[in-house]
Amino acid sequence: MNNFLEIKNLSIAFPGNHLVNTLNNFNLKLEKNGSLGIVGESGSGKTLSMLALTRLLPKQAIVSSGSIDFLNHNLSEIDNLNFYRNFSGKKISMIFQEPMTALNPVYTIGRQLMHTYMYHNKVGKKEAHHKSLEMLSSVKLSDNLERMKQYPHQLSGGQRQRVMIAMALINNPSLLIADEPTTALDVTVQKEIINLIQELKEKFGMALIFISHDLGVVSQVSKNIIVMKRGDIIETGKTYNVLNKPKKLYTKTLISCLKNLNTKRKKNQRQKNNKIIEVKNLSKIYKLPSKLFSAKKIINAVNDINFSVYEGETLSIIGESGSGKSTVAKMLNGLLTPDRGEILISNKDVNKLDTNERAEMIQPVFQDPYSTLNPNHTIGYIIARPLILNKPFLFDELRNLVLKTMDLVGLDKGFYYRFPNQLSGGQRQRVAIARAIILEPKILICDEPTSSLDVTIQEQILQLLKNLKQKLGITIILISHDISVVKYLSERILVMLDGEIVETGDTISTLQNPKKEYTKKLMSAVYEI
Amino acid sequence: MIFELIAKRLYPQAFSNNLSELEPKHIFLRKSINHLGFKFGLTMLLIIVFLGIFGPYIIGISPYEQDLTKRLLPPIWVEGGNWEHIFGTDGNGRDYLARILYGTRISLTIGFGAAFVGMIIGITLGILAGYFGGWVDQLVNYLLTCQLALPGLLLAMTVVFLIGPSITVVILVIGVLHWTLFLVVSRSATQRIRNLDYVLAANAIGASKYQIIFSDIIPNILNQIIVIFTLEVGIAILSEASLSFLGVGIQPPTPSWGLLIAEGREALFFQPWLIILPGIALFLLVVSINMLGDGLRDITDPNSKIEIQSKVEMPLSNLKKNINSKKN
Amino acid sequence: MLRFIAGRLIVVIAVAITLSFITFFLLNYAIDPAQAVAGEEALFEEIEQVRIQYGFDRPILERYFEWASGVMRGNFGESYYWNKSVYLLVLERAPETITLALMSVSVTIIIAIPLGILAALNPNSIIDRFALGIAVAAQAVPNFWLGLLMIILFALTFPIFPVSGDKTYFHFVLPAIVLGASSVPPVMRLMRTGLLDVVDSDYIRTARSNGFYGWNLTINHSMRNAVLPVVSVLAVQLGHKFGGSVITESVFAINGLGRLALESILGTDIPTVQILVFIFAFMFLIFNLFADILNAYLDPRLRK
Amino acid sequence: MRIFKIFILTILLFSFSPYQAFADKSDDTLVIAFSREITNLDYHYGTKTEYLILGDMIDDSLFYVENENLTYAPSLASDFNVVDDVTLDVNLRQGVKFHDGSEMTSDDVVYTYNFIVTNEKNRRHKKLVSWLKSIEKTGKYSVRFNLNSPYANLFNDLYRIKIRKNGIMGTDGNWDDNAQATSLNGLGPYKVVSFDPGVEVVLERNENYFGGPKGNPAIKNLIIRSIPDMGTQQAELMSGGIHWMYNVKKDVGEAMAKTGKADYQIGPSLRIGFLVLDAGGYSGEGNPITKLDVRRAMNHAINRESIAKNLIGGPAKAIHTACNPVVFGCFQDVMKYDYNPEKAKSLLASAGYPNGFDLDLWSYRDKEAAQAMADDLGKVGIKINLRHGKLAGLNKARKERQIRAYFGTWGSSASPDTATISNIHWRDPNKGDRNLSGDPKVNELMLGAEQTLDIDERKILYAEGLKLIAEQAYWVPLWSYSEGVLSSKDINFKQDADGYPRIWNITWN
Repeated sequence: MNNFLEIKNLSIAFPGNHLVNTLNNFNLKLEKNGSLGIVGESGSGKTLSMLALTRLLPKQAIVSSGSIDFLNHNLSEIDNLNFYRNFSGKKISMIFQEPMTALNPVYTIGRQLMHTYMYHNKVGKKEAHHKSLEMLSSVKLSDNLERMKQYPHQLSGGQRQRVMIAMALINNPSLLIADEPTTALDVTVQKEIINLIQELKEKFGMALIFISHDLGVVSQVSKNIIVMKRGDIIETGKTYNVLNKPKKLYTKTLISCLKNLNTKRKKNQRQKNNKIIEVKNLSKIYKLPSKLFSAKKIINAVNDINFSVYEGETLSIIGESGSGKSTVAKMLNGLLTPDRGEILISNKDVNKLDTNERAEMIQPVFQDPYSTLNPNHTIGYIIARPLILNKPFLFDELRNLVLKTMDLVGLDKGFYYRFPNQLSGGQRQRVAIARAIILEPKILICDEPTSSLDVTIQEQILQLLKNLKQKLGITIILISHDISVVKYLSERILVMLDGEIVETGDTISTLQNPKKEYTKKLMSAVYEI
Repeated sequence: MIFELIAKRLYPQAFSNNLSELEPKHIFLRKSINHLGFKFGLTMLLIIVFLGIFGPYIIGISPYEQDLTKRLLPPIWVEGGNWEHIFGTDGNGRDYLARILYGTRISLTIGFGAAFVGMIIGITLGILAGYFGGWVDQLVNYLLTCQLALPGLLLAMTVVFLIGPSITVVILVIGVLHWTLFLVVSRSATQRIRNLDYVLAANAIGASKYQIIFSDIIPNILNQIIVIFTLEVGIAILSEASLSFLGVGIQPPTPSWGLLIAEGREALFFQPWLIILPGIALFLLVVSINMLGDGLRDITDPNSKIEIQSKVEMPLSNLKKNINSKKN
Repeated sequence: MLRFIAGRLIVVIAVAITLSFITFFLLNYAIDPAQAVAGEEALFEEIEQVRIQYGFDRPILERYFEWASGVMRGNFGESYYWNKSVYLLVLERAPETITLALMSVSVTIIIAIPLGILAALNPNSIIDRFALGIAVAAQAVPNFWLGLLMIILFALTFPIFPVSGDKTYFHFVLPAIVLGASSVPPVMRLMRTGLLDVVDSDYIRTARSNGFYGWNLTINHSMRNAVLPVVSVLAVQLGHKFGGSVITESVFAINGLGRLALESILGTDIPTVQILVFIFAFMFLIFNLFADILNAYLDPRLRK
Repeated sequence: MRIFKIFILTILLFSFSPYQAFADKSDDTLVIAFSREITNLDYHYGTKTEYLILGDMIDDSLFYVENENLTYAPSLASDFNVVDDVTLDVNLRQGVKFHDGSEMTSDDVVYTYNFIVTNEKNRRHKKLVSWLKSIEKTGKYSVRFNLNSPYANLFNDLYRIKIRKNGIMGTDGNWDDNAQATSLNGLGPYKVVSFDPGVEVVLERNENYFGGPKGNPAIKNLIIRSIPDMGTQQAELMSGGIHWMYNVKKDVGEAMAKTGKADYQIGPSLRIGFLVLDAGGYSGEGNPITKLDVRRAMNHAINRESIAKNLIGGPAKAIHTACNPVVFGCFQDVMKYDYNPEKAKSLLASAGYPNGFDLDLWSYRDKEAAQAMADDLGKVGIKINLRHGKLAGLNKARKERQIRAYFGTWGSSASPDTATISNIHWRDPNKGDRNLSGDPKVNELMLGAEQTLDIDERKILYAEGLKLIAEQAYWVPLWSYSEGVLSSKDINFKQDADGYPRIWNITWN
């Protein structure tokens, strides 16, 4: 009972799963002002344990065993009313992943902050207003009087997350739980938010539990670490010890995956191959339709860019969301028509290509494994469809070709008659790759092919892409915001910001010695172990 | 229970315990078995359809046979009723049970017919607008606004004036007035799907617009369309009843329920069964169709929270202390 | 903002014109206007005389433009059937319809909103089932049937309300319930699913993590978000109700626009029907626009 | 939130607003219901029976049809003198006052008739006085009518024209049609207190009424409400909201009487039902209806007695003539077709239709009877496709010559004379679309009877005409209707022989 926070043997189950616990014998100890990181892939139960602590578990969840001691209270003996009044928001605060949706869109920032303060402290509006302003400045927001009158949608993602932090800290909690607070933010903003959290932790003297899927980030923030997988704690201990002397296989794989991705590779010798793609003065403008109260908006998604891709190389286009990289990818694929400029693939304008001709030339792999496959088609049909459409007279050979390709991407034959919903994310992404390569195209455009996947799966998919490139000699254009993925796979990179190319060059040298301010910022935001 | 047994017999593989191995239709089956409203609606609808098809043959009385000396006989549960005419007779001495049973066919024909007409119009426009966007979308939107602003009943009356009433005309008129929901749903679904990666992928592998529409879009909006379809069947049945009630729908002596209610309206207080019986029939049919539709919506909604598992198999002893926070 | 409203108004007018054009054609083909004026006992020569005198022998397009320019100048024409200017006729009948519309929407609000809230706060409870039952039933009950049952029940068996008429507001209670009942299902469902979505939303999780619970959570943090779509649907429903309810008004002998429309159609009174279709369409469109503006006003995300 | 508060407040306000107490015997107020709307107080601008009833209460005319023997009696006229076939002198009652207190003189009568004749807009009434050549004032209380030609139904038309006060409708060339539409300065036994178009008319007894054939009403206040739904009317009657309603079907009336809440009277009506057959082949030459045997077969096929007795009830009877047997000139000794399906079948066979044929039968009222007839015709092989709809649809189809047979009814507007039905239905086919006989002789006989004042000559012409119609089976005369009235136990209402409700005769019980 001397601990600040101790969770013992916490197990949580959901009905309908034959009592398979989604969280199994979870234990945790945290001292006052301490810091703890919980790492795990999606479904590992890392968030669930904290939701149980803050009593935010989904309704159908059943806590089947366990006890929680916090500040010398046995929380299981405290009824909900008491808990809401005296603990949540007051002693324990939580910040969440999605700053876009975590603030109420119909109330001003000021109202939300003030309400939270007034609710736990019997104070007047004036004082609450004053306190809110103070909190906003402590999370380093400016123009705070104006800010108070603004609505969440008027702020950027980083600003919203700051407001969330201000709201969480407004009642001086002794424990802050941060659930993936930076995952949804741009790389450059991530760093700022993490620094802010660390700074405020010291300033307010509170304990911090930091939940993340990113081992790098967690190792940066917390002294202790818990590694979780499928509801079980795999390993726990001091961060340094766990990282350097992992005891369990899973932790080892996790670390090696990260390290693999980050291995410093030798500078590639550029083979002087032919230009396979030439992009000239490419521009794309989006016109957002005028809505009530707002006039038409014009966005220069891609602004007059030029670049070339050589046969057999892997080129990465890197940039944050909104930089125009996906627009470029879609235009390369002919899925969007450029407003100006042209794209030549093997000296032919991609928009003037016959669709079948184009299909045999260039194929895409998309980000989201859940929407990339038509849920009504079987895997076999999905992979065979490019052949059916482009080479209609294959008949018997068709099945063999499909099976061969499935084998190539590491899919079991048994999946032939399955439906997408029966597959895991990684398997779906393999199907998507199989569909893309079955026509043996010259170019593969991978738009964030791994960013929705867990780290271990991510590594496997990247490995697959690498192998395919070697076996088939395919040219790959990789779109990503993740420096480590880029480093792992590509020979050349192209940094984009606001629709323009900021920097381009050889991967290793560019990343090691970035010339432009923006590239530097990007690089500094990467956490390494 | 019966549902479960039949389903288990037909699709044993749907009851595998490994949930990740279920095909889409198996998931549908598992979910529907756990949806009480859906089962109830389906059962009731099947019974009503059965009665509509075979009922008139079972009782063996023609709904058109008149006997003016046996007018307005009360039903069996009212004093003076007899077994010869279980639901009594109407103002022309026709057997009311036979007329109500036969009316099922009229309601179903018109309900399904009109909803079908509406569906064809609605999804054609909806897919065109959703897929092509731009001026096509704007044109369709204009049509939609026109249709929504149209005082349907008045127009239906005028049109029936113009052409004269018959079952076909009523089906067409109701169908032409009820396509907006199909349009709105299929358009927004198409808009959503056309930007999904698998449509882009289909585009990239060389599928033509029409192949994409028929192979990628229509099968994936079908779930929502079926839901709307069932709800529209209910609406169409009620519209027919309203039109017939106002005297511009189905022609006598065809026994439409709306017409029966209209005919019994004057005797409301003294022969109340004349309006209550067809009213209940109408109510039951529409309720069963609506429950079926609501159930389908719940079952096919990917975000629905219906359990796939039949029962929560949780020994109570395992429930130690529940510190789960309950909302409020 | 102004540009948007102006744009929408242009659509409103265009749609209203299209519809009036369609109805003008339909009515003039469905009914011989000359015969309608001359009366059913008229001799052929009289009908022909009327045709020439009233100009019904001119091409239909010409007559449409004459009618439309009349309406534009505020001249709604003369009703043959009611022997009166259509303008006065509509003016006379509108108050009853407006009262009925307002009261029926009030009934919808009183029934649907609390029920929807209670159902959403207690999903799968008895009250949720009850609310769902009401929605399913209200959706399946034909209006005319409900009206007759209401009269039997609340005016005869338990003589609480008058049977028919539109003398006092009391007379409007039963018809308002009948008419309001038809919009209960959509409004209640919307309220319920809206609130359910809100309860499941991230920002409510934030509020709960800050210690808010119970009614405080519902009223101060959830209601406004959930009510937004309901308000615009209610505005649309109100627009619908202003179009008058042909059946309810007839059953309860309320002398509103709906009953006027029905009797004018039966009396083949083209000018009145024509104007009424125009007004109903216009009302619907204006209220839709109003709903959009209201929604934008209430929802800060749509504001500038 | 504010919006809800406002809504709830309005609701509360509404529910507390006073709710009108029922009018009844204690305040000498009678409430009656019409199912159709009164939109205009001026009888000259209305066509429905309801206007006729209202007109008799608030207006008066020179003559009036008496209920006892169905003859015309002077009302505002004190006496009259038929000078010759085309001249009529009328002396006016003296001291009769309009509701505003001014006295009625010959000026008012002359003005009224001149208004009717010259006003182009009111065709219906202009047509009613098409016989009128001129009217002249012959004294302060006497006028003379000069006729274009002898005209038989003269008194009926004089009854139809309500006397208006001199100048009240404007002057020639500047007639104001709406002058009396919403408030009326009449001569009748009741005066208008208030009028809400389409909703109700509130009347008060005219204490200065001159009596006349109508007599002075016993009840002081009278409210006429428009309630379109018959079910609603019944509910109002049972709950005491109204005292009197008419057009009540036999079944409803009898059932209501059984409850003891109201009295039901079912009496004769001048209304008859009939099928008009396209004997002239207007809808297509050589169609089955053009064959005499087919038409006769239809006459034999319909079981009129059964329908009249079972469906309509009361004094309703099968008829064999194209007019109501009780009215003037309705000659009864014509060829009669008994109910005989076998004969109908053999007639059809001999006409070349042994297996019958398909026929669209149009109708617009009395759905039950229409269905019963359709059933009867079906039994002999004529497969009926019933086109039951609104009158307007039927009118249009008839005008466009699409109709082979339709089920019509005619109420004669309370005028007991064959002329009222025949002058509409046997017009020259070039002038009207109801005469489908294709036989000029019918038109000649039936309308010729109106061109003379000689009663015997008229009778002969009608007899000839009706015989011809029956023999050629141009129509299927069906039955005379009956008029059902429900009256509250509080009042005393007696139904008259012509079925026309004379509201002003009602007394309290």
